Amino acid sequence: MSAVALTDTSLPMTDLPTPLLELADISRSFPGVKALDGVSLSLRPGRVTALIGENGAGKSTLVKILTGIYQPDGGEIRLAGTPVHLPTAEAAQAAGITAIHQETVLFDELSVAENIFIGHAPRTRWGFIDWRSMNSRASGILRTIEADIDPTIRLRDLSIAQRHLVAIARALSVDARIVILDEPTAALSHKEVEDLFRIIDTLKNQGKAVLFISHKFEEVFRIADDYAVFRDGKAVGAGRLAATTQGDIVRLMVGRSVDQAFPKIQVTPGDLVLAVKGYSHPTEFDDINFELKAGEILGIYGLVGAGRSEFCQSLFGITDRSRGTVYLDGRPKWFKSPADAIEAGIVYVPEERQRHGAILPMPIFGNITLPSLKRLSRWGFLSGAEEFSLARRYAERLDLRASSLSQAVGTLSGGNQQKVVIGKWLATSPKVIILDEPTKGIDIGSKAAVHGFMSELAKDGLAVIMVSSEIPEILGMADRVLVMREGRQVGLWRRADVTPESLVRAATGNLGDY
Amino acid sequence: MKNLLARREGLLVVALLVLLVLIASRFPDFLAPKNLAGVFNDTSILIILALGQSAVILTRSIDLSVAANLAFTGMAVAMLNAAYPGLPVPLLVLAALGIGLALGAINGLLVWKFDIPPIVATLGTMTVYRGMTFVMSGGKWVNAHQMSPGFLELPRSLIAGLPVLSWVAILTVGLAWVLFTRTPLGRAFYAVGGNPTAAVYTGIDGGRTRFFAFCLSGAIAGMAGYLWVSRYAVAYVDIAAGFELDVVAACVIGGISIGGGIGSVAGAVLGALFLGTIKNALPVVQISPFWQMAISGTIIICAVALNARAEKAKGRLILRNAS
Amino acid sequence: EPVKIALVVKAMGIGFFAAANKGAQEAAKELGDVEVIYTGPTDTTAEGQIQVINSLIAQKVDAIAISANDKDALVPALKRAMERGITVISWDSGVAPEGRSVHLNPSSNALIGNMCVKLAADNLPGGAGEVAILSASATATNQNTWIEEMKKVLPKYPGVKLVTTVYGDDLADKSYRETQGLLKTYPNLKAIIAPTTVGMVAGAQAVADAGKIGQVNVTGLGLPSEMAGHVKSGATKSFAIWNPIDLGYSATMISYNLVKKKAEAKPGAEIGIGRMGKITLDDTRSAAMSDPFVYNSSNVEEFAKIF
Amino acid sequence: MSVARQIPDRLEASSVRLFKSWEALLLLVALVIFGVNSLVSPHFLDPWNLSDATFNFTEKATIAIAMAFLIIAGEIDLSVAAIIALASTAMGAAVQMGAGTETLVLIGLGVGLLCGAFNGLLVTRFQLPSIVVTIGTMSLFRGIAYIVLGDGVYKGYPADFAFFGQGYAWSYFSFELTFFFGVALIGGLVLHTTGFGRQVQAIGNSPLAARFSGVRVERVKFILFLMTGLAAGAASVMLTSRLGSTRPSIALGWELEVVTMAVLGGVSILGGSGTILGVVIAAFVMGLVTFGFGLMNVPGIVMSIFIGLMLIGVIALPILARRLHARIKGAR
Ligand SMILES: Nc1ncnc2c1ncn2[C@@H]1O[C@H](COP(=O)(O)OP(=O)(O)OP(=O)(O)O)[C@@H](O)[C@H]1O
Ligand SMILES: Nc1ncnc2c1ncn2[C@@H]1O[C@H](COP(=O)(O)OP(=O)(O)OP(=O)(O)O)[C@@H](O)[C@H]1O
Ligand SMILES: [Mg+2]
Ligand SMILES: [Mg+2]
Repeated sequence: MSAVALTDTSLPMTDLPTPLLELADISRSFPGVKALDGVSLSLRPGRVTALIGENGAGKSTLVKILTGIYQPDGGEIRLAGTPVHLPTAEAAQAAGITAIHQETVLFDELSVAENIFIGHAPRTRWGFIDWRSMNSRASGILRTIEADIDPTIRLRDLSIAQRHLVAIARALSVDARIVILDEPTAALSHKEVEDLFRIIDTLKNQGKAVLFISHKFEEVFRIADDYAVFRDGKAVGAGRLAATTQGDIVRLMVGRSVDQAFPKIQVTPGDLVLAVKGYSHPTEFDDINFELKAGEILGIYGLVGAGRSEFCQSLFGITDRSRGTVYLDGRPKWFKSPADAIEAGIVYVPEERQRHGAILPMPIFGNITLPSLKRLSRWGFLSGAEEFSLARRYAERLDLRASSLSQAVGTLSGGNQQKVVIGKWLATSPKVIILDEPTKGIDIGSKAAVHGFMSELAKDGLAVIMVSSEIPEILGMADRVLVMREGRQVGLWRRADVTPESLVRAATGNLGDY
Repeated sequence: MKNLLARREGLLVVALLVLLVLIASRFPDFLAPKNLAGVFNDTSILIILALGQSAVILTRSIDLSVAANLAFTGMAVAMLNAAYPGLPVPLLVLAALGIGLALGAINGLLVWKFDIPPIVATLGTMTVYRGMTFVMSGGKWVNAHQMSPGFLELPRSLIAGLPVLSWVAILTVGLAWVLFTRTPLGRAFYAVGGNPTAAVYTGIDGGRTRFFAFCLSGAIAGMAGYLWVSRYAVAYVDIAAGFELDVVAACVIGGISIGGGIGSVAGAVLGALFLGTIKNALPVVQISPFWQMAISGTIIICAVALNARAEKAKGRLILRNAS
Repeated sequence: EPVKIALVVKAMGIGFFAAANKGAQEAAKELGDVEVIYTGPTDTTAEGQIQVINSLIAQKVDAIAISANDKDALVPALKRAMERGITVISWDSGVAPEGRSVHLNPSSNALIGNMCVKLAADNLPGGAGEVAILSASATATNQNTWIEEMKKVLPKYPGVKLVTTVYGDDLADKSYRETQGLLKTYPNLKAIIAPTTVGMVAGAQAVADAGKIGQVNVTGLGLPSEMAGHVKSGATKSFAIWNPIDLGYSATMISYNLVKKKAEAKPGAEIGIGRMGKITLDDTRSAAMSDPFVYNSSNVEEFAKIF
Repeated sequence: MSVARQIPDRLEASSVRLFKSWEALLLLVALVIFGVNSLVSPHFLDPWNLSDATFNFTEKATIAIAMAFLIIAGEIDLSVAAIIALASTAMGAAVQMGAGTETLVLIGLGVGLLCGAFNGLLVTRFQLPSIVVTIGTMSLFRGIAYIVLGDGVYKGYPADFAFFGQGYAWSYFSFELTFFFGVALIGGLVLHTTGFGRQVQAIGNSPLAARFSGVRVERVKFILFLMTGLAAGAASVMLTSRLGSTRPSIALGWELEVVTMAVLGGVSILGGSGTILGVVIAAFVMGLVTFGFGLMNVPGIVMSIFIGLMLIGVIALPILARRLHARIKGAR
């Protein structure tokens, strides 16, 4: 481990620098929810504060208040002791606050340089945008974060990881005193996370105050100095990380202790369900082969951008393949659309929950019954009672937290949205379920629930494919592991035969980078 | 050449050239510089309006009220001119800009402050503005002899061999280019249309940006109102009826994506020129008037299909060594 | 109870029809017990006129006098009006005989056709040259009839060489463009006949803008108030029109007489039209009001003040 | 907290939801207009007059029902009026060849279907934005009608063909009105109580997520374009029958009125939500307004000002009310 992760236990609390930014008694409500309920928080110069909390605890809402996107209903924000008012994103920027937001906030059609500078582009003497200096300054910033990206190309031509680098560059383009990172590592690979931590370290050494939001405890303990925990919109604890343990924080977060061991149940695999032979796509992936039995969990590991999602989506009928065959229960199948795949018994829990997984404005029951409508209707007509009873069955089985079955899915927290998506598929009684990064951006409590659930599904005889970028999750849940690199299958091992190191080596194709 | 064709604008230039060659094969004089200048002059108003409309479309909106705005403003300045022939023409041009701007601002406010979807808001104001034109004029025409000579002369007077009307179009193109590429507002049009949520996070107020786009489109429509009325030397309620669809079509042919965030000034101008050339050429090459409508429909469909192909994502190409 | 006569026009906001309304009001005043309802759709569509007709039927007007946007499409609606006891006549632009009792042509179609060609021929330098027709929409009944008539009389004018007919759809910009097209395609064009005001106005403007005043004469049918400027500029030497005031006046008179049963709508019948004298119905129960009147620089200013 | 609780189906009783709904607001507007009209004009309450008045909107409203589906699915069809023209031209041509009434109706509906299929193909197969595609086909379809018919006219429709646009199904109920009610009833049932309807709503809210949930998005959209084409074909049969003749300029500008009707009926132009009941009420509101103004001989263009204002007003009103409500609550 590098030196960054060492925390300074020698410093007593009183010796800490005075806070650069203080939040006092901040509240913010949305129709039906109190997202923030009188929270207080301090950020100190030269220190990284980790903000921890379950999905929907109000973390991102706080970020949006600090960056001028939302206005607080009450409370005070003090910058270096003086109260400030942040009515717009511009005002926040002017006050020296910058953020990498949880959602992508980039523009596909604009150039990289413009993505970095939009809103505060350098101007010429006449007030026009100075493209030349914008491009050169963008190159400069990209160089400092060792990103090899041409600032003049359009963003849509970049990979997901490169986009994240652009988002980071954007945050750095503002001369800020306070840097906020809202789940910045969710889509990054190990190496990129390391790079990011190096940057955070530099920021810290420059005396900036950093707010770091993550659901991943290893990261929090590695990079952060202080912590603050939110629960249901309230600040329930804060202090120095050196003086606490992971278990304490989890208890603060969820109000109880969570058994974090992966609840993998040993299952004797049943019959062969799925066989994939020489499955290829002209540009995205090539020659994927594996077999899967009922009750088995196949983990697919790889770096972000390795093409795992592309492969799974193709298997689900979203995109074409060019060669290869899929056998389901021994018979060759070819799915032209997800509807075909679902009919055959293959379902897919997508990685991008909000975009692909759930229809956010529609109610819970409508989402859950959507793939089962044919089964629910007589003469084409739906029965409301049956719809609700089906939805209720899965909502209860998954312990869904909602005020009613007619609540719009978009108003649920991330973990509960994921439960709706899984429930929707279980209602179709599938044979194979593909879960693409099922716990990405999900808090520790919900994560354990999803894992518990996956085990149960396997026990019930489903064949499970789980795509994950988290090694502990792969090692904790999968029976076998398939590793992909740059669209190709580099290996397929039993769990007993792999170690974290061997997985990383296979995924990166290089030795000793971990 | 390959590079040229890869860009939408390049494709359009080629299409325009092919079109000109086709026309010339039946009517060689069409390519005479004087005639081409005439076609450009004729298309000027469409070009101007297409530029205003593209600002709006870039922000993922649409302004269906431009033609009604044009009619109202045109009628208003014509009536002013008829009633007070002494008013200096520049003042009337300013008035046209101002009235157009005000009508555009109403659209903008409806969209900004009331969150009414642009297509609905401008569908509503389209009928309202046109109706107001009727109410204001009482259904009466303003005719050539009621207009002052200065009022009628301005767009036709020649500067360096080109009529002022053409110069206005050229100037508008230049200003629009500077606005779209060199100013924060112009870039905000792209940002708001490209990704509205992201725009909010970068400190761009989507509503206000749309408002300005509508103001721009309105002011331009107002100016076009004056130009139209003085060009054709008559003002009545129905002028330019249905022209809004031509304007939108010009933008679409020019590759301004109806989904917002994509497009260029050059594209809008070329789209307008393409449409304008066809409208001008059809009577000249003596295609039966009954064929004109079907031909322009086919061209719009083809243009959309071509643009969509150009826009299609290339895929991610994870397999680096696959071509 | 005054007699309610609805004067239904092609569309509101057209100077010609506003003038006709003036005449109708004049007739109403003269008759005393008449209420004239001046109405019409927003744009020149048959569907719009049917909507208007429906509301007139509902109001139980006594007579409908209509200038039709479509000769045939209005027939069912007007038939229904007649079934409900409403007197229906058409004027200016006619309705097929089964949809009305009487049709009042502003002038005889033959006379109008002849007049249009004559106006062009009279001003042809040397009495010979190319002539084109700029019509309104291709579906306008009266336009097409007149164009037919023009073609019939052509042999009488050997100097007139008709080259083409184009359609400006009664839109200023389209008519302007079509005129430009004509000027380009036929460099030797000497005259343009536009039997519609919008066409003539836009055509004259296009000729003026092309710098061809004196070379190409734009003539046809139009209102003095709308044409005065172009006569002054010289783009139009002369043009013709019947008096729309008289037309509205006569239509009202005919309707009144039919409602009051002072006249009968059958072939050969005579109907009095007040100060305009009387008309005689032909086999299709139509009649012509009067000859078109020619306007030129000597009289246009004076009439421009009236209509 | 961890005790399993029963999640209720809904929070608000259906009566409360109904009361707060858009349809309630519209119905109120319709009643007010009805009341004002009957006060202002003595001719308004005559049943025959009211029956006549429905001819002003039934054809458009029939299309508006189908259009509502399309808009809810996030698409639009601006070519409907042109489809009417083309279908009518085809029927006219068939009459010249001596076709009988049944054949004519089949041809009208068939051409509508074909046009709808053409739109649907362009939109779903080639992934083109429907608003532009149908601006194009709007010119194309009507253009073909002009090519075929030019300045001519088709007439001489068989006598019994007149029934569709001029006949009465039962007492005051014209065939057109009855047909419209039938279409609305079926449309309402399909949209609100069938799986297909649910899929349409899902597509409108998020086409991507709907596809990932196993909805055959392209197929559903294609069917909707077919339906809209078919409705336009039916409207063409009725309008042609009512006019008894065909010219290429028939039904000019109707597309915007049809869209206005749907939007006024509470169909979200952004897709995802809307009800058939709303569209039906909106059709009556527009019909009553035009008829009422017509009785007072208000020029049509002034009516259109009113409709335009109503369109903006009815959409802005709930937003204004919500703001006002929030302000009052904030002040307390
Ligand atoms: N614009 C909004 N409208 C309505 N409710 C909202 C809105 N934004 C947030 N909420 C609600 O406020 C609460 C807090 O949300 P927030 O996004 O701050 O959570 P979070 O802590 O960032 O969660 P996560 O870890 O999933 O990112 C949630 O219940 C959320 O549903
Ligand atoms: N450059 C890009 N342009 C467009 N979409 C992208 C791009 N990169 C990733 N995506 C999409 O974002 C999603 C997640 O991206 P990611 O890179 O994680 O996917 P992947 O490479 O297919 O699979 P994985 O990361 O799971 O191995 C995928 O659905 C992918 O289609
Ligand atoms: Mg968050
Ligand atoms: Mg992925």
